[in-house]
Amino acid sequence: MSNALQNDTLESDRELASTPLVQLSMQQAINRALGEILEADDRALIFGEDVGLLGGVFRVTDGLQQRFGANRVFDTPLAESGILGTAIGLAMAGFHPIPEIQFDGFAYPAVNQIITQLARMNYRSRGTLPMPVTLRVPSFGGIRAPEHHGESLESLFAHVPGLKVVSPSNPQQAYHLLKHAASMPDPVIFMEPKARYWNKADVNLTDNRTGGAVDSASVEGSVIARPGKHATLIAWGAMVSRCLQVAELAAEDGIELEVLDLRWLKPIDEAGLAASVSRTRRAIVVHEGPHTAGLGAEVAALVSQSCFDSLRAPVERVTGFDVPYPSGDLEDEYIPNIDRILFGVQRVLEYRRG
Amino acid sequence: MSNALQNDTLESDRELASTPLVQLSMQQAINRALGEILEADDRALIFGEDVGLLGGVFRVTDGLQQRFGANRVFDTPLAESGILGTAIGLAMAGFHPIPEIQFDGFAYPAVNQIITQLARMNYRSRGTLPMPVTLRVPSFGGIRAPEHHGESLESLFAHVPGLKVVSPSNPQQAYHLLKHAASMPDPVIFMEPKARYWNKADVNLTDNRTGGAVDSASVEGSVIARPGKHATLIAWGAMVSRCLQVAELAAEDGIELEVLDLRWLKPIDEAGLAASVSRTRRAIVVHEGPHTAGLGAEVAALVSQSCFDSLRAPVERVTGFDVPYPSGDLEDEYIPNIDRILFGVQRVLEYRRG
Amino acid sequence: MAPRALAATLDTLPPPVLPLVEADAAGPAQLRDLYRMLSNVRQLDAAAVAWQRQGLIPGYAPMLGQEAAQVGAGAAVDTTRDFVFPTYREMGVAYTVGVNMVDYMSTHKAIWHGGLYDAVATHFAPFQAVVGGSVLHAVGWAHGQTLNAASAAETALGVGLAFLGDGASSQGDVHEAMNFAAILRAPVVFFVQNNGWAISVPTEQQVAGGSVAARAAGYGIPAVRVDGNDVLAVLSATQRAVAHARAGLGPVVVEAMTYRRGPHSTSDDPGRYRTLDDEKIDGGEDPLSRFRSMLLAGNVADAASFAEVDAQAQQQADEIRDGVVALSSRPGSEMFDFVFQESTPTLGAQARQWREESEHV
Amino acid sequence: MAPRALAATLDTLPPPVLPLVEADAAGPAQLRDLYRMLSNVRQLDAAAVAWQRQGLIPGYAPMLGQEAAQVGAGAAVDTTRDFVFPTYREMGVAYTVGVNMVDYMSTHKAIWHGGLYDAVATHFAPFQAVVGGSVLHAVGWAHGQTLNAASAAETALGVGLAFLGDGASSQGDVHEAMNFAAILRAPVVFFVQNNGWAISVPTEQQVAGGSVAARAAGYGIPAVRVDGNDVLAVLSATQRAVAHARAGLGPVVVEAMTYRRGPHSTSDDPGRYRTLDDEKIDGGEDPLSRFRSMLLAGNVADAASFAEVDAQAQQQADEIRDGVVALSSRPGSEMFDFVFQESTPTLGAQARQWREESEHV
Ligand SMILES: Cc1ncc(C[n+]2csc(CCOP(=O)(O)OP(=O)(O)O)c2C)c(N)n1
Ligand SMILES: Cc1ncc(C[n+]2csc(CCOP(=O)(O)OP(=O)(O)O)c2C)c(N)n1
Ligand SMILES: [Mg+2]
Ligand SMILES: [Mg+2]
Repeated sequence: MSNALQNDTLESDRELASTPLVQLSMQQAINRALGEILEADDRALIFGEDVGLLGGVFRVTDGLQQRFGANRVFDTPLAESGILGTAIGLAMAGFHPIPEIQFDGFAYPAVNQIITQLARMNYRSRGTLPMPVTLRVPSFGGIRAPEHHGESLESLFAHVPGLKVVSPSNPQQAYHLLKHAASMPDPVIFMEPKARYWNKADVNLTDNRTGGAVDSASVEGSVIARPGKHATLIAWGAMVSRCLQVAELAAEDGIELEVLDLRWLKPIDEAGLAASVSRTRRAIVVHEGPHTAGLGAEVAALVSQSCFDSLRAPVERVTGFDVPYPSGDLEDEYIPNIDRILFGVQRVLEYRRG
Repeated sequence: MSNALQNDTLESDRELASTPLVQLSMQQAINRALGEILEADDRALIFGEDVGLLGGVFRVTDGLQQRFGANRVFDTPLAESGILGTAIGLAMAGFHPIPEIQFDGFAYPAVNQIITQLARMNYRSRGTLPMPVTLRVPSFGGIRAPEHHGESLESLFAHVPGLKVVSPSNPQQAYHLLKHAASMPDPVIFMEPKARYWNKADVNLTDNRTGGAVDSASVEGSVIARPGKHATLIAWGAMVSRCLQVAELAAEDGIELEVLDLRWLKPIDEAGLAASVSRTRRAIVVHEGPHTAGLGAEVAALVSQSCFDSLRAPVERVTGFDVPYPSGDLEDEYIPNIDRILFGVQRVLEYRRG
Repeated sequence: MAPRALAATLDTLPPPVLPLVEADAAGPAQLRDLYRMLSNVRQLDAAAVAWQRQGLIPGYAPMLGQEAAQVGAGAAVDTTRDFVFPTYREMGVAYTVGVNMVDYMSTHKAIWHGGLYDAVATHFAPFQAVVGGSVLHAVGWAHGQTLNAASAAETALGVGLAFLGDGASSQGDVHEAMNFAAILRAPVVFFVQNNGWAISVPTEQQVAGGSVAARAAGYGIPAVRVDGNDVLAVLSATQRAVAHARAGLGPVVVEAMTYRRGPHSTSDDPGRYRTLDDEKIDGGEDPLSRFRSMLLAGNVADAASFAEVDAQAQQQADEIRDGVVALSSRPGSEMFDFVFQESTPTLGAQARQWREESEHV
Repeated sequence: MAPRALAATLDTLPPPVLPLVEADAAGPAQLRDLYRMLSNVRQLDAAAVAWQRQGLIPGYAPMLGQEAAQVGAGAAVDTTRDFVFPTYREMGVAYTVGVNMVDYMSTHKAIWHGGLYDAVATHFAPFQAVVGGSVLHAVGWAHGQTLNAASAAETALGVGLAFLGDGASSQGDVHEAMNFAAILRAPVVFFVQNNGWAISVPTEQQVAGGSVAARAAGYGIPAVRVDGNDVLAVLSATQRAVAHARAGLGPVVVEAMTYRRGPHSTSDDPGRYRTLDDEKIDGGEDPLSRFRSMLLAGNVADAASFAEVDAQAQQQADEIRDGVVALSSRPGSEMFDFVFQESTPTLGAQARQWREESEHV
């Protein structure tokens, strides 16, 4: 579970002659992964609001109903609890549901089914009714959308026993993490950073480190998105690329920031976190969700515990504020921006015991 | 907001001749507070499942419908989202709803109304539609009840911008905190530790420190339930009395544990936490809810930050496990028990930098 | 007021396309068998209440008065292909479809929330404490049968039976379930036991319009409202509903009008919200005596045979009691074992810590 | 297929106890006024779509085709005592009840989620993005009017008007709302705009049974299903519904059959799920031309007067545009100011940190 070097953006990968690289946006990478999942597993089903003919409001399921038919890919009535409850029943009948919730903020009506049913059915039934449900949730903010279209639910989900939670930060990860999640026998909440849907990057459709099959390091635990030594920026989803920008800027001043892409928000790669921060001895966790009881608190608590002796400054949390996600016009004030992250970096670097 | 010495259990209070002390269980104290609230504020309404003639499954609303009539205290159909949505509308009409959710685990169907509506209406309306709603939720485990009757939702609620969250640990606090919460112009989730409903203690119906009116220290921030100097046990709800037991035991070995009753889970009394732990230099946070992303993470992160220089050991978290709340038979294995808390204390006391 | 069971009936279920395999008119053997089940369920229910008073189990939700509704419904289930989604009060259905009753009772002994019985083998989903919580599961499961049949080119579908109460009908999930089921044409039977009460709240303050069955029309779903204290009427209505769903004609709502003659649960005190007189009038004649009278009138059974069956039922309840007494706690390690199919490092570490601190190993 | 608006009507609303104050047959002045509102709303809607294309606002949800439904409903509201609970597509209702349209449009300019208008003063609740999210609020608010009236011994109640779409009717909350309203006998009108679509999903795949109004009977609620493209029919149905609720007779469902002639929102592409031919047939005659023909036939207005009204509407839309252009961002500090009525130390500290780091003060 310890972190591997993230490989999709490194120049060296392109040199491996045998690796089939394609340029894909995250939206395309997920669409491609879904197609392959449906192809390989005839118990896999996709459903939700507008996922059929329309292909989803983000076109992530584009073309799949046409390709696999309306029995495999279907629109449901507009009711999120209904979508999840139906998914649970289908899983009980031996199917592998891959439902979509149209936007993060509309997962709330399904919270009862997710927490009291989806997350507990395996437990309640003593393992006889597994819930191989992959719940796709376009997540987080940054697209100037209406209210409730930019929520961060990771801390809510990560707290729920029985759920696993993952969020990819780029097309390569989206493709492999989704295929991995869909192969898991447990419920996985797959949080897609919608602000990154349209950013393209190379995707290695097999896995370049093993020259063929995907190895576990590429789909489990965290990854080091950029190595560094003065402090570790810990992030997930869309905040990873922002942290990479910050690291780039800091490097101009000779500060080498490590960027750790947490990826799995439950279970958290505690060993990977500890390994990085015990090297850099300083950490800043960055997320979009509100501060109090955000997942940053868990990360900070874990790091403060495991790196107690090596930490040279309190773990900084640069997060959304404890305010409702604001309208598009104030979005940039709310989501951690480069300045605010740099202030956080500065605080950990300049910290002196009093 | 800094913590005051908790006064209700101290012998000295009994001596104040003028203070009207009555022995009440927490259930009685809340019932009494509700009666006084309805008496004083004719916009206050109580409603929920079985709160009328039955007086609630815990008899917390016992006699109130008989006393105030079925317009003020009424049963609703069995639908938690309906209860919350109706409460919001009543608040928009100028009422002060005090709805009850029958058990913690049945708050989940209302989560959408709580998060997307109750917590945001004041914000969305730019302060023109305040939400003075006091939501009573019998909370936490310990009563050997069926599934979903022993959940800890504080971390979910505390993460939601726009909500305030409080949990009393004894009858005195229940009485005063509820009256205070009901007087607040913002939504407050009032988490009643159901395992403590039947424990009696003296309640000072006015407030003993000011010889009359309730002062803010008695209803705001945290309180020191027991002073000590070797480490601080931080808890809320039913875990406070358990921590007091632990402190009692530890005292026999000459270890003086401070017990901090957090009370307000949002906003958290950061100053009070810092004041205590910077004195004791060691902290253990204890809660029933699951470990990962539990409120203990927030407390640990806050303490690790504010007491970075003074802390002599990583903050320990003694919590429920990351498993669904188990059946009554395994309850004692799940809820932090005296042994597990003592192990946590031992770890912080014996910690040596490596 | 008249007994609830006599409430106006409603029947919008079209006649079967194919004649029902199960004969509508049950033969003497089947009638006696129904009585045997009613008697067993009655005894076991009374026994469980007693166990609670004796401290053997911490709580129980009696189904006194609902025996005809539950046995009638359960007897219409084909457990080789149908699947039952119960609430917390379906002891009688569990018994009728053959769930191991010691394993069933384990949930009331607070040993395991979902019960120790094998839900998959018995086609009886785990004990469900969330009101309305499993109704949507029945819809999803049933839609799965449609999909299975489509790929296997079958015509007879497995049917999901969702059990719910009058109180549950108020939950949004139940509405979503009925709408989804009708849109998907899923083979589901929504079996509502309208027993007059949701804890202390009477149906009149719960179900606007007065009938859950009457709501079905709004979804284009056929419905049958039936005297829930008449075991044969319930059996026949459920058989018809199952046959309709099985034939691929979509969902059906069955509302069995019955009465919760006992408290909501062993910790409830009905005296706070209803009088004994109300109970007598609303409850009407006891469903078991009604059935006994019928069998006597039809010369299918006599007093002696009832006594024999009742005695056997008593004995069976005693045996189940022995089993429940013998049930031991599950090891704490199972808290961790069943969270996931594939555990996680974090959970593994917590399990280790639990072992060290609580089991001292 | 025939235009949706011609779908079979349903009317179970009993005749009024007292004659309606508002005359059913509108006089010429009122008819011309209705046309003026229809025209203004039409122009403003088209303008808002254009603003989005021009980059002035990031998005908009057009109500093209729903003008008659919205103006008709809005004209039945007494804003001195009723309260409107809109969705995100009720621009026409907002206009009709007198909401400041620049402030209304601010939400589409992404300036403030709920809109900058004063919801309390205008009796028009904040813009609501959660489908079905505010329907229960209308019930609670309406029940508050009942309680107020009880203590003031009044008989005419303020009425809550809950707006919802065909898609919203699938949400559990809407069911809970109808049941609560009927049980509480709350003065609510559930005004459903059945516009044929929920984004890409047609009503046939959404509303089992085909009609939201038809569901009302299941709750014992009277309902009217009305041609939503006939502004007078909508006005009259809503007036009758409001009068019923106002008289303390409980909730009413009005289902206005109309058609979403445009995309779901400015980011939608209806070409993916419906053809232009479908649109033509299902949409039927444009509600504005229908009303124009009627006025012409009745000699209430002539082509010249329409042209004049339309030109004024165009001018008003331009003025609103100027206002929208002039709307400036709200200061970031308001993020913190409106979370609570009484702020907290934590939030205060965050606001300070934000000021230091983002405003550099
Ligand atoms: C979602 C939810 N809310 C509340 C409860 C508490 N509760 C348990 S049973 C019950 C009444 C249920 O009534 P009904 O559906 O009529 O079933 P019955 O008990 O009559 O069999 C209530 C309120 C619950 N278990 N789940
Ligand atoms: C709870 C919720 N789920 C999903 C969405 C996304 N969404 C916005 S509008 C819409 C369709 C609504 O259809 P309908 O209720 O018919 O109203 P219309 O758009 O036709 O006016 C959807 C799915 C949402 N806003 N809220
Ligand atoms: Mg009932
Ligand atoms: Mg619509």
